[in-house]
Amino acid sequence: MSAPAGEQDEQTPALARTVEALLFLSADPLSVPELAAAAETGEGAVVAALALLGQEYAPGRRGIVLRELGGGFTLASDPSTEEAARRLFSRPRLATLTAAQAETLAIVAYLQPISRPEIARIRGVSADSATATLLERGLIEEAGHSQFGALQYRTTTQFLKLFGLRDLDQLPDVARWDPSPEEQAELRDRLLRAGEARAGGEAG
Amino acid sequence: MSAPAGEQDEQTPALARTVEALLFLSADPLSVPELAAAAETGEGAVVAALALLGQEYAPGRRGIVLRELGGGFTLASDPSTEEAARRLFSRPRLATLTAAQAETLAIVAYLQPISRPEIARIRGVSADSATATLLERGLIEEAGHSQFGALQYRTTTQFLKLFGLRDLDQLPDVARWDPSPEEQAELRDRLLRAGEARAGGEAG
Amino acid sequence: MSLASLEIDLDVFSGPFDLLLTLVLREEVDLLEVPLAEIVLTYLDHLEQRGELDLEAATEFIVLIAALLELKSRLMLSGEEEELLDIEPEQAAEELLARMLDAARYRAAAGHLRALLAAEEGVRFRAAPLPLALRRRIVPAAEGSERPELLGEAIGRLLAMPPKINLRHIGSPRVSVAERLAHLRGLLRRGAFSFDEAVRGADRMTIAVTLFALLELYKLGEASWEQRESFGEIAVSATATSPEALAPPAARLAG
Repeated sequence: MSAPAGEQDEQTPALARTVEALLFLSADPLSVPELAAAAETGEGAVVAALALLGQEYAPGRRGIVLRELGGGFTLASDPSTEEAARRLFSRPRLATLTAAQAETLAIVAYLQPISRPEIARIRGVSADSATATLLERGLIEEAGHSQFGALQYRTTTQFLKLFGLRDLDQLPDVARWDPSPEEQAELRDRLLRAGEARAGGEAG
Repeated sequence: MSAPAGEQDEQTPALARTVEALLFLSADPLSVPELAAAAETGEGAVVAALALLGQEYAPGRRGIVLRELGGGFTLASDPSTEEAARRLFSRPRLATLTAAQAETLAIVAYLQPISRPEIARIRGVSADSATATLLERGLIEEAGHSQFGALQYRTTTQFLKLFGLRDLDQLPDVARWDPSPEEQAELRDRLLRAGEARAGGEAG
Repeated sequence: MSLASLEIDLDVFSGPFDLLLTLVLREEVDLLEVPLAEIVLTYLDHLEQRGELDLEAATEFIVLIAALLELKSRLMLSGEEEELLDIEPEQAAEELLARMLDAARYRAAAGHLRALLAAEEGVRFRAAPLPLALRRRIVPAAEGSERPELLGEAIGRLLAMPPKINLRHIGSPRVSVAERLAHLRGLLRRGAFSFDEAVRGADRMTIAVTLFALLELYKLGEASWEQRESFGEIAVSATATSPEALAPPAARLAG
């Protein structure tokens, strides 16, 4: 830094601070012209500010390093910290089903083909993220459109494998878990009614 | 590291560098236990590292500041760099809240978890569109169903982050804004008194 | 308050708004006979004439009119035996007061939140995705590792009806909007129907709640209706975007 020697709480010059903040906020590398335009200054001043930051964020000095990449500059975590970052962010995770995913999957399994709005009505809450995850994991797939134009879903072979089922006829009989087995109506109607009752609580 | 004199080449201790990198990478605030687990060290050492980083990233020193927010620590841009950031990213950080949104948010913040009908009851008008906007902006989220089946809401970490709060306890006691007992008494009287003065002939 | 200067001209009452309020609370004017919509219209005219919006007064008006609406709807909905019919003017005044205080309290808290937000002006956070090397790895679960019973259990949970809603402050309504919503949706699934059909044999309260549920369906875009002559039959039908194509509000919000 260009500050006089031995100054403890030396401040980074304003332009370098601005450039630092912009690099920090941006997910992508920023070019000198981009930085100059944002800071409303000349490119020469930006180059000087980058040189200053380059010293502060030189490899091995801090946990963050300044890199020149793809015609621009970017801040990145120092490779020496990668092990800790891996422990925090990328612990391998076994794909298990959350309660919301299990419910959505059960609805698709027993009522297929079924549309997303219907799933949402039965669950009483949005099923978008659960549906997306199940699609991604290959447990459900698209099955054409309903007569009303809504996209429908069905389970996949992958689903049968995960649950160790030969075919859909092997799905367990719901009667075992039915809270009111005396009800005669069809499963779909009963689920829709219960879902609407749950969501309807809001309107009360 | 302990380079003499020239703190120019001074290195940040390894743990502080690791913590710095983790804070840089994480989209959400990180708590001391999370940092300690990732760095495989004790919480005391992490607290010390955070104190060191707190000095380096003290407000006004650099373009980035260390903040304790949303139940953990996070890095944020210094407000002095906002103008340049707005030019670069060409959008304001968060559109301001309308009165209806702010009221709804206040009710959720103080009474969470709380259902939409309850919010509407307190506000005296429907809270539907305000709730939708707050959900969309990630300031509130769903928090299960009440015993009557109504969907409930609570505030998010994003709310704490954007409002500069460490945790919900930092919100002042709502009773602080109560009118004084005298004012309340006056209001109470007013509802009857005005009529008594004039009730005689005017009623049609 | 500037509301005092709001002159109301109704069949049952003519005079300033705050006097009407007082007379309603003292039960000298029957709230059931006060057309609240006309008061709102008068207020809107008043606003237009003034050409400016006094937020304080507007908020106060909204809180008061909302309180009146609730009182009125309670009177309309409660059965003859309801003790709410005997609500004392003092009680009603207390109720109005409590409501005004509650609203004022959170309005002030909202002001505080807005000040906090303003103080954070210019603070931004990094929102970059993790470097590719650090993205979470997901190990697929082994074949046959999930129990099929999990699915049956989930259906069992979804079949459970929520406990009946008890609105303690209205007493015990025998019918909820949720029930009538489900009832109407059931009829819609079969096709068009008349409102009379939907409430055949129902008591007054159920009819009122059913009408409320119908309004809700209309708001959600699931149903529309047609009435060719006043007091004539109301024909209800599903909209072109039928119920199956429509998600409940929650689904739309999360999108």
